[in-house]
Amino acid sequence: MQKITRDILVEKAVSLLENGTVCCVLGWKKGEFDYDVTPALFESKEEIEKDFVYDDFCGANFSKYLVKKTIKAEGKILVFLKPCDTYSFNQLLTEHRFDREKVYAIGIPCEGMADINKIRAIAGDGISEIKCGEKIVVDTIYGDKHEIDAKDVLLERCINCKSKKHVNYDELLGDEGEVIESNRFDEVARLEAMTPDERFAFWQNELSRCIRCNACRDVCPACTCEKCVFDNPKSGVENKAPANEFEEKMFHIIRAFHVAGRCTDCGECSRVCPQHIPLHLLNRKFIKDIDSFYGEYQAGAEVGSRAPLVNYTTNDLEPSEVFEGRGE
Amino acid sequence: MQRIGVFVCWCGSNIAGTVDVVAVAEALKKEPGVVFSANYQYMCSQAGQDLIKNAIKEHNLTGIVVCSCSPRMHEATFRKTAAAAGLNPYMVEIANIREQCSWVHKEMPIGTEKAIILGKAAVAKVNLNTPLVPGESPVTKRALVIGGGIAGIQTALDIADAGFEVDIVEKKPTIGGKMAQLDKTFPTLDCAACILTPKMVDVAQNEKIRIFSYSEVTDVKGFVGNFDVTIKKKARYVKEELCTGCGACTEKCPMKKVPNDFNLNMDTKRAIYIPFAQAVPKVATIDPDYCNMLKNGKCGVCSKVCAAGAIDYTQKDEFIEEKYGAIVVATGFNPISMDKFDEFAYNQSKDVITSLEFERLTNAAGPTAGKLLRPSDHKHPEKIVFVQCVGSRCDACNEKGKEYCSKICCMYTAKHAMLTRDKYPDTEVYVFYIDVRTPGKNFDEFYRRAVEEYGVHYIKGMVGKVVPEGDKLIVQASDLLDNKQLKIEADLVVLAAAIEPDKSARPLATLLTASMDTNDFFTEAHPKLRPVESPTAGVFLSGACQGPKDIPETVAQAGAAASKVIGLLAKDKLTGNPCVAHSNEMMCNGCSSCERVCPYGAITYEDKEFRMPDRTTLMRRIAVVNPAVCQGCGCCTVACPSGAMDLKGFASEQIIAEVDAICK
Amino acid sequence: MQVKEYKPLIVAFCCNWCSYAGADLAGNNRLNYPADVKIIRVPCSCRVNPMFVLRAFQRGADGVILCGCHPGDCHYTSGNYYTRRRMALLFSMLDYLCIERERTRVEWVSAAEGAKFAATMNDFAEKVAALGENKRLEDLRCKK
Amino acid sequence: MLKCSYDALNGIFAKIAENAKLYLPADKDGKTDYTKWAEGVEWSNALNTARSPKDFFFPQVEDLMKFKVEGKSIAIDDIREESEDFVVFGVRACDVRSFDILDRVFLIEPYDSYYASRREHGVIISCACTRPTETCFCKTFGIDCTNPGGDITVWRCEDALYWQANTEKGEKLLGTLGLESADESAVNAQKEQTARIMEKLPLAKLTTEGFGGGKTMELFNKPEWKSLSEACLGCGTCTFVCPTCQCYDVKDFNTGNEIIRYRCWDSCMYSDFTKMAHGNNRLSQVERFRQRFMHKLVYYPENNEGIFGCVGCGRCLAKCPISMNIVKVMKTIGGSAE
Repeated sequence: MQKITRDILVEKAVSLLENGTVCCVLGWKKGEFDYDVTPALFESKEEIEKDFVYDDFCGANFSKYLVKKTIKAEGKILVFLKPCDTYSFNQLLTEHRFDREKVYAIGIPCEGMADINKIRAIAGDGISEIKCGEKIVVDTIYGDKHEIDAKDVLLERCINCKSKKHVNYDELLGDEGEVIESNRFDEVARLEAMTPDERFAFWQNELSRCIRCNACRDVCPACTCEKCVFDNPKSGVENKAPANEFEEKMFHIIRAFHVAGRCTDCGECSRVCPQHIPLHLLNRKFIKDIDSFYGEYQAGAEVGSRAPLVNYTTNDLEPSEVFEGRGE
Repeated sequence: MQRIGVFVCWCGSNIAGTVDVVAVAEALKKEPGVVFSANYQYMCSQAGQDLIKNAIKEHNLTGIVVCSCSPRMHEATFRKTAAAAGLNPYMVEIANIREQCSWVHKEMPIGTEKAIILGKAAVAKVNLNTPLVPGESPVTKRALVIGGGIAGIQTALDIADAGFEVDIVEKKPTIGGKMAQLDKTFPTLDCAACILTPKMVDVAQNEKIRIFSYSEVTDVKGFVGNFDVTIKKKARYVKEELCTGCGACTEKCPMKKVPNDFNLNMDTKRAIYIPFAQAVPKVATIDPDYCNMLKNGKCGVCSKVCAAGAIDYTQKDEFIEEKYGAIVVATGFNPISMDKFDEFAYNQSKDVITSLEFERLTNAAGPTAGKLLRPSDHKHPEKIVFVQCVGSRCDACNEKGKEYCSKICCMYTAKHAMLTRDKYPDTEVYVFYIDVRTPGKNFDEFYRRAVEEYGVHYIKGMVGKVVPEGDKLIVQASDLLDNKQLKIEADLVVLAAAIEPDKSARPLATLLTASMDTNDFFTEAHPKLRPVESPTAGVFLSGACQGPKDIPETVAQAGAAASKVIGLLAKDKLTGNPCVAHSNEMMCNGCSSCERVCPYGAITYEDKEFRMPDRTTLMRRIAVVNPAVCQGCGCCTVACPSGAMDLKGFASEQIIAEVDAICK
Repeated sequence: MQVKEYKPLIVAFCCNWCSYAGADLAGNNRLNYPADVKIIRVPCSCRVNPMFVLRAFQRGADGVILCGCHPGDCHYTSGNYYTRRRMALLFSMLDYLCIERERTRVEWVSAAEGAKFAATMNDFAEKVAALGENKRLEDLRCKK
Repeated sequence: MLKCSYDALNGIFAKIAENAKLYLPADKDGKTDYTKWAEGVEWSNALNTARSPKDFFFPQVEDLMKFKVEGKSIAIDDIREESEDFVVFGVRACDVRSFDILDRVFLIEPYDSYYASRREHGVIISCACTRPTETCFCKTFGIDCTNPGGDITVWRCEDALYWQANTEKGEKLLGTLGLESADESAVNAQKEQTARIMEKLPLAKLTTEGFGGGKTMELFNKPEWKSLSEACLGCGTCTFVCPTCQCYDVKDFNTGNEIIRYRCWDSCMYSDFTKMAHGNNRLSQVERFRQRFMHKLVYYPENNEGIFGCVGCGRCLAKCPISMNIVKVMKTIGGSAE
């Protein structure tokens, strides 16, 4: 359950909208069911009061929307940012992707978001109602009722939450949290410890499911290119479908490389992948390597910080030393 | 579609010995775009080049591939050949089938196969080549010289002499620099003032030269040919244009106890002062740290005595923005501080002095009016010990001094010793040295005269300690040649302090994006072949800011730097290397990744309005590469995630085409 | 059918100022290395995009090596420092996806190191040959 | 009507697999997808697969031909694979309808011989639904999930699996399996039970009212398109999981030695969809978004006797990264709001 209620956010949004501080509000909109929340741009008090939600299904990170929405907006946009969203927000500012002056950012606390796939695995088909309270209570049309501990159905990124701290905001609602010592690299380490054949099989299996729908890229706050290399016939890597294993790998290697040092590990790619490919394990591999090769670096922690791939020291690790002490 | 000609060179038997050149030419004929193919014994010969020229004309070739030696050898040759036949020189690609094929592979079939593949890669690349035209940028025909010592003066005079405008920025109230403080100059012993001050006057009178004295450079923007420089004119509280330099104020100022830095604080001056009689500009300056009027508003004497009405207590620092085509750094040197050298008792005894202080003591315009008197009791010293290499040639681990040789000390010490003995034959002079280094015209002769004609005691060995005892200085030293310890009761000890770059050089280097070595000397573009240029285009080096130098060397380098500047300013336009980065503004995100990796600061950003396909307009931040500054490394092309940044001549598509051709 | 002897295909990206000159020097001194090594000249090692490396593997290369000036000697002052970071991360990622780590290498070769260039290429070609054909990052469409 | 026991099923699968490749839904890593049957592959109980079975007839990537260019001559190599016979087992009613929708696109002039060949060689064995889920709305489009069609239909009843052939192709295959005959009572009971569940589905009342041929002018300029598409990322998830999306791009891949001409799925949600020399047809995401839904709900029925281009499988409801979908569009734009 989220500590901050929908009503507080609605009240805030309405007052800022009515006093003219902002011209519109980026928020989560009620869906058809209790879990299919959609990001939406609210422009009136009525819309907000009717459809605004904030519950355990508000995973969407709004930072990226600011790139396009701030250009069009007449005034400031109110955006609600969970702690992890603020890192993406900062990274986009570092890259000059939107005008900070056109945003009114409210930091809101987050207790972790629920993964509907995990709920479905427990509750089965025909979910008719989900109540997010102390427990997540799920009813189905088949008459089943499940009381689920929210901790058991968290999104992967929330299980490994790296920070409850907001690194950028104009106003903070609720209490400020701390940066957390997470175990987010454990899974990467587990893969690293596999034999090459096991690991090869693992990735082969995962990446073979890719349908190149580009959801990972299109949701990624680090992927804001005007023209993506994968859409550009002149880039040499453009393709609309993964024709074979090579193209599956290439897409994900290049994508991870392009966001390396800029990826804040917000986890949106894995959250939206329709094929449930653990894409965060590619991004985290780069983050883990960067931390161990060049010192810890959290993209988005500070506006204007120099990303590791546009930086160097004269005594950096040599590529030949990457595998030293990492036996086969 | 290109019309490509392939020219396979035999290089006598160098290539033809292990590569079947006929087979290569035949195989490449089948490649897409190739309409002509030939082989010849020596493509680089006149006949070979004529063959290429004729083929270009006859077959309307749009690009050529020469399969020959390394492009490092003859790329320029064949580009000229192409240009002579009316083909853009950048439509030429070389397949290196000699150094990287025929010379490293022994068997004909292997060499031939590889040569064909290398040829195919070059053909694949040429297919994607586009004619390149070097970018042009205008040149502002004015130079800036930073530093008004002999280096800066000479550079400015030489540039002005060629008809170009020059500005000198000097942080002190007068130009002249270190040379103005010297007495005589080695090895000819002419008086420094006699040869320097006429040059200073020349500078003042030259219509092409402006002097910004008591001024500093605070900002530098732009690039070769087009620098925008901000100069801070510090408030001197005297209107330069009104001051006649009569000196009335400097005589009447009641504040008499201002340390006189021109005389290395061995005497005092007034709070309003003119550093020395021949100062240029000869204008008074008020030292705000001592002036009562400026400190607490009480006094105003100078203003009252100034007939010209030049005094202005309200003057403020003034910032001037100027454009320059070239910048010469001539920031010079200083002796290092002796604070860390306690063993020589520099801070304990007034009679332990540095060589530059000695210069002032022997200078007729100095604190003692040229009489050699001890600073402590103004007595004539009867025994003088000179110590060489104080802080020079130290171990790398020695934090006190410098590793390098300061170069000028051996000669000026010989000069000091000789002049002392000449003027005061009753004075005993000892010189302690590690080595005496005298490589220079008439240098060794000069040193030998000091020893042989003037009876200076040269002792190989280092002084261990100087202990003040009563009015004497006990110098403990070792004589390495006689292998004995010495104890000399001296009246005066003169330390040949190492020299180091002026402290203002480091921040200036940052402003100029010019590189420096670990000792803060500016680095040259090439230590042997481009010794007066900095790696930053348009920035030149003159004098001791680049390394220790004596006056003749400094003047020589000043002239060399001037000639480089003149060469630059003589051009109306600069043409650059056309193989530079270029950003496709339609794809650029303005994310700054490219800018951050650019070593030359060639990338800037601008907000540009775009007309979108749906007929709306959109303001977007985009990267702009300055082709005059870009050196074409291509680092930005990889930093750019969208691929908006590409490198002309080495475009991603071209490199990928080469990869494909090699792998197929 | 005659079994063709396996020959690895190696793409070497060499920077114009040091390594390409080093390769030329190897030629001047007639130092042998396998003809399987094909050199592509780039202005600086920092011009090499990871996409080029993958492209080479896609098109059938069995090994890819980047050669540049020694750190600190870059003609463009800092290009190879960026190369060093980019390739360290890329190679680590390729290893993570189980592309054999001996198939990729970065080596600093100066213009004076003709012998080092030849020795590096001999060694690299030998190691790649020992691995056999690149099966883990191949595009079957590009195989003959 | 025929039936078999669940114990016998493995043997029956083996028999089918003797003459044709058999694909059926199987679970792997918590996900269900069509898998080539082999000994040990278990038929999944899941309602439906993540990827739709349209891949069998219209694969995401399909090589069309190869050609070599030398000088001015082009040598074309027909690389069409001689399609093998295959059987897709366990297809749900919604997906069965999708083949009908695809047929109406690919089997009219210009006739798509690649698709046709695969259709000819494929036998579809459908499976009636018993546990529809909240995202199901096949009924909206007149699909009876208890009577899914295809060449053969199976009903998964408690006591046995019931089989019925619907086409000649189906009869032929079913005849080779040696199943015992059965009465229809168990199947009928199941149908009734499922029908009752269908009534309870949250989307049971969703209708196509307000949509269909002839509604173009009425719907095209509705202002709601803007807010509906506001958060659309422009990714291709909905189109790629959709069993009826049939757009493709034809591309050439130069291997260095030859050129492979192939086609692959494309998405009308992409900004470079059907981009031509003059630029893009649809310049903004609103237009692209509108196109997809107008196509399914207006243009397609206009050209196909009122048959809608959506089958209500619910995949896009489950997979859209921002949870925008056809149901939300229908409720906002059409007349079927509760």
